[in-house]
Amino acid sequence: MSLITELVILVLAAWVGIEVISKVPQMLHTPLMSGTNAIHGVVIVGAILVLGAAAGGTVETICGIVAVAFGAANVVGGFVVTDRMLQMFRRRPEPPKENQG
Amino acid sequence: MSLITELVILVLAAWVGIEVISKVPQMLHTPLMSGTNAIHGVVIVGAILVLGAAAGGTVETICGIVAVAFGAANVVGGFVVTDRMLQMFRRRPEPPKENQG
Amino acid sequence: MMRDDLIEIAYLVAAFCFILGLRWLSSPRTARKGNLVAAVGMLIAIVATLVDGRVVGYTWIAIAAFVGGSIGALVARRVQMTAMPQLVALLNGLGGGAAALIAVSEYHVAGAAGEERLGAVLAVSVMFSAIVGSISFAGSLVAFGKLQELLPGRPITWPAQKLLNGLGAVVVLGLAAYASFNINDPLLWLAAVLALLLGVSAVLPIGGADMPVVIAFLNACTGLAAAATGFALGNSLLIIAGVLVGASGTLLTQLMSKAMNRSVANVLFGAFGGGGGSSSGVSASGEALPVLEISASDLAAQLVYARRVMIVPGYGLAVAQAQHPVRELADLLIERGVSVAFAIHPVAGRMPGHMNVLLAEADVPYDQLLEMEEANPDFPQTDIVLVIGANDVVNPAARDDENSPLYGMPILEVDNAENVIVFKRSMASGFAGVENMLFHDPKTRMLFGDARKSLTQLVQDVQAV
Amino acid sequence: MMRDDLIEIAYLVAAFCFILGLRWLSSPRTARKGNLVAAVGMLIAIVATLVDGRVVGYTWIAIAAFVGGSIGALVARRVQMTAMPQLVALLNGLGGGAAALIAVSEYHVAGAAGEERLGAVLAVSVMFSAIVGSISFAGSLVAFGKLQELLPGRPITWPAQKLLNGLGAVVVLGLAAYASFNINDPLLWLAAVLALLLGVSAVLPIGGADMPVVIAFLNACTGLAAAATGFALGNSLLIIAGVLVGASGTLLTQLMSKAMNRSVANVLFGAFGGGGGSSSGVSASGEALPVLEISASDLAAQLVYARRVMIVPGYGLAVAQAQHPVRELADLLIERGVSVAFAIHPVAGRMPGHMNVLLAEADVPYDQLLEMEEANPDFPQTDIVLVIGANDVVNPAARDDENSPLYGMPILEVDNAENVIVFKRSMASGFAGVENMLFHDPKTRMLFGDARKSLTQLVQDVQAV
Ligand SMILES: NC(=O)c1ccc[n+]([C@@H]2O[C@H](COP(=O)([O-])OP(=O)(O)OC[C@H]3O[C@@H](n4cnc5c(N)ncnc54)[C@H](OP(=O)(O)O)[C@@H]3O)[C@@H](O)[C@H]2O)c1
Ligand SMILES: NC(=O)c1ccc[n+]([C@@H]2O[C@H](COP(=O)([O-])OP(=O)(O)OC[C@H]3O[C@@H](n4cnc5c(N)ncnc54)[C@H](OP(=O)(O)O)[C@@H]3O)[C@@H](O)[C@H]2O)c1
Repeated sequence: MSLITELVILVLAAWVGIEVISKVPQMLHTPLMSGTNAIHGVVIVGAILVLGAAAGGTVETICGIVAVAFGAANVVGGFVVTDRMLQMFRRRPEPPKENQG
Repeated sequence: MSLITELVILVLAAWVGIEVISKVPQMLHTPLMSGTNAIHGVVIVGAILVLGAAAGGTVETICGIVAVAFGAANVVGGFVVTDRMLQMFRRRPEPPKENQG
Repeated sequence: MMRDDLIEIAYLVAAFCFILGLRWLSSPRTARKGNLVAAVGMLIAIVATLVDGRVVGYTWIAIAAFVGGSIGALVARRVQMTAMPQLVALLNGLGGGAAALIAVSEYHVAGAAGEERLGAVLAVSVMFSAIVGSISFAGSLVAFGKLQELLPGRPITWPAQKLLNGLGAVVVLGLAAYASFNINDPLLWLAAVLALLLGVSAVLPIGGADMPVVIAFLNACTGLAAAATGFALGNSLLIIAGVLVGASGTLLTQLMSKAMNRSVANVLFGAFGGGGGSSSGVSASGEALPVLEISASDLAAQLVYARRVMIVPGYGLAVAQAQHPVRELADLLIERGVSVAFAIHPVAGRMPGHMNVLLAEADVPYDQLLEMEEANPDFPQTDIVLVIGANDVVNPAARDDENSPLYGMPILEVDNAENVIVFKRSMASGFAGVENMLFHDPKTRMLFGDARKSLTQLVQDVQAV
Repeated sequence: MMRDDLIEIAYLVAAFCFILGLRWLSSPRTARKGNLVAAVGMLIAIVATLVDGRVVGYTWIAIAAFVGGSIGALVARRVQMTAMPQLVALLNGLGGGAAALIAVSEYHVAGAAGEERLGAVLAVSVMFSAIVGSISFAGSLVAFGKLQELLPGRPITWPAQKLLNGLGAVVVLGLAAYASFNINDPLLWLAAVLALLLGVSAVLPIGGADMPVVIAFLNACTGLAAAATGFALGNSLLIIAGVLVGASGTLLTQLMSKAMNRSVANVLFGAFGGGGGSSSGVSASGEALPVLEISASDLAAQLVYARRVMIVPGYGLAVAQAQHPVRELADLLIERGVSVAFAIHPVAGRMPGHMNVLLAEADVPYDQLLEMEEANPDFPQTDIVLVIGANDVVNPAARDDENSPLYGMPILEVDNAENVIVFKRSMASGFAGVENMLFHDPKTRMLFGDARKSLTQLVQDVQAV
């Protein structure tokens, strides 16, 4: 993949990101933050490549172990806590009783 | 560029397209149609490559000439007519005289 | 190497310009700038391609581009705003044709290079863009012909039509598959010619007033054909631009079908409706229902004493080219202190947003135009609604009559207003061929005659009051 | 070849899942499903990476992932909703650290392979992700410390701070540039350690209540570091995911700064404000202004006879963990026929949308929550506003006093209501350290004390009425 192709992907992804994220309502900004937090845990993919390919080198092994652990904590923690928050968001159970209009 | 990279670009571009175009108000749907029309005239790029590289082959030369002409008409016509339409869209000149509220 | 990188960067910038241009179309304030940005992007892309190392001869390019560009510019400057659907159809066809021609010559080049079969990606993309491009070319030209009234607007049908079209499609696909494995120019030409015929025979059975949907659909097709060309040439700009157009065409096709309360399949394969607004006229029931008329001078007197007037323009206003007199009427009434607004139904006119362009041409400021959702709550407070050349979009059967083909289509609920005046030439039905009970409503008065003539008369009468 | 293609396709699917997941976050109805889709995307990406031919040893991966994942899950399940900012800071730091470590080992691998200098793309991406990742790691940990009150919340400053930080940044950049041309592990380690120090010394001078902005900013940084890792590894999934996070962090940073009426630069470099709501308290003017109090029992009597009550929760409510009693109060009042709604300011609480999470935790249905724009027109028809642990977001100086540092910040205009009751512990000022004239307004009554205690008392009193 050439650098410029990577830049094309970067620009398109940034645009999609801005459009999609500007649609998230204020109400959900905390889950948005923890959710995107989980998504950047995708560096675990890089960490796995580093650690898995480490041909015994100490530097790569140590860096890789820590990076995989960090990444895993980031991913799991992020998605779990976001889910915990989102499951609490509920509509009013019964049809509206006109208590706010 | 590998096929899968091209697919990545395709998916991202489609997503951007849907997000961006669903923001265009009904009022501007005719210019939207003529404007996107002009944009698909970008095939002229392919047409130029075909015609410019034609090493004398009759098929490529004829196809290329017609394709470039078609593409050019598509591009120029599309952008010009869209501009003509859009320049007509104006707000009320003076501050509102309460004639519609 | 260095040059190729710069070209790639130019393509990236061009893609960015296209997206930004479309993004700026989201408001009439920035829309013109958006179109300009997209045009600049196109210029960048073309210049970048011209300096590509593979391009060696410039003479033919210059001649072809000059001829094509001039014709495009000329037509675009001359065309009437009411003829916009035709023009869009024409331009769309050209793009589809160009995509198909590129595919044909890519195929030829592969054959000339001594290859016996195409690789999988090349095969799919070349065949897609050859076939879909050809269909789009031929279909768009037929749509152009219908809208320009070179061809009859009514659905042209013949026996076993769908079966024949289906067979044709199978043959084309089979040919394309075979041609991918056995490179041989005449095979692909045959497939392309058959695809052209298929385009013609797919669009002929569709009624004239459905052409806008067909055009939006073919617009999406051309976009996807351009994207396929991008796959064939390994060019990311063509992929991005093509897909953007594909998305736009798809969304517009869906939107129009939804506003007409029909499925996309029903529009494209339904052989529905007449030549657009001038058909049938036979009352479904046959009963003689009361019809009350009003004269222009009586209406003029009523109008100047009204507090709030709403104008509902429709297809007939566009046909009659009555946008200028209607604007004059609105100005006159506003001068006299009447509150005037326009209510625009999403499928009023001949293509989506067309009514807005026509009114903008007549200098109606766009903040005087209400969309359906804004206008409907206003009708109960409206004294007089002027329904000018609109019919289906105000037909209460869409709301009340479960058996009507219009049932479920959202309408402008003009019958909630105090008085309704309908401008049309006869009691003929609209595009959907359905009787309109609004015309027999006790609060409705008909003002028969060509909309342009009636409005010109009305303007004079208002001035005289 | 075949396997690599499948892996690439899996990455594409994962990227699609991430985008779709974020898209579904646009409504609370689909948000949970969206988070799940994103998580599935992550799983797909991880599995695809595990089957990558370059991955040979699994033992360490399994151990590290198990340990990290368990800790992550444990913390995420245990954490209090009020501690969400800390958790997000911590997780963010981990991501940044991982990105930096990957960069460091990529650099080492290049050196071990005998290369003397990095190619341009690799140099920029490795250095970017090493430095930015390190800054994000250290900065996030400091933010965590401040929020968890392991570190003092007030701005920690020292002489020539900005100068020293600036110098540090120059040194780090210089080292990174040099290290790109002369591969030598200790050089990069030095640069990374300096970047860690820079992260610490950049965040220490920022006040505790500004930490959410810092976290959003560092979130964007981690995202971009991940994207840089993607460039280094030639992995499009990392680029896409990283950029998505970068976009989100950037938008949230801007949004918060705007809601606080300050520039992003002012927040990040301003050393502004106190430890978050518990500072100063000295009246700017020094005059003794009138303050009227109310008792819980009097308020209870008033509340049950009110027609419409609006509750404005703020930072203090979150600190006092008073979300459950406030919900109980609302339910009791609704039972008695009072109309109750919550008005949520965009920066109420400790991070954007935090108030909504806290109220959702206490089972307040989200359709009872009004955003600022919806709530403001309602205050004139409101009998009683309960301002609970909120201060700056209801300070009328933002609207009236051009000299106030808050001037121009959009506020909840509670002073338009009939009666205002303010729940707080003292006359201390809020985060911005500005006196609030609302507390001296003749229509305002103060209910002093910890919000949780006051509300529990109030609930009892309402039950007793
Ligand atoms: N806009 C789009 O995107 C789009 C796309 C596809 C289909 N359509 C369809 O087109 C229709 C549009 O609805 P509509 O209410 O605007 O139009 P309509 O229902 O087709 O009715 C138009 C009316 O205008 C009258 N008319 C025609 N020429 C006239 C003239 N010169 N002066 C005065 N009146 C004239 C006709 O009656 P007389 O013959 O009695 O004068 C006719 O009843 C809908 O059925 C819609 O589904 C629209
Ligand atoms: N949400 C965000 O994203 C975000 C991000 C960054 C900065 N900020 C800033 O944070 C501030 C938020 O405004 P705000 O009105 O919510 O809060 P605020 O202005 O900081 O005021 C909070 C008030 O709560 C009171 N309080 C504290 N603990 C309490 C307790 N246990 N019981 C009762 N009251 C208590 C405090 O007064 P006492 O000490 O007298 O009790 C204080 O006046 C704004 O200035 C905003 O710019 C918010």
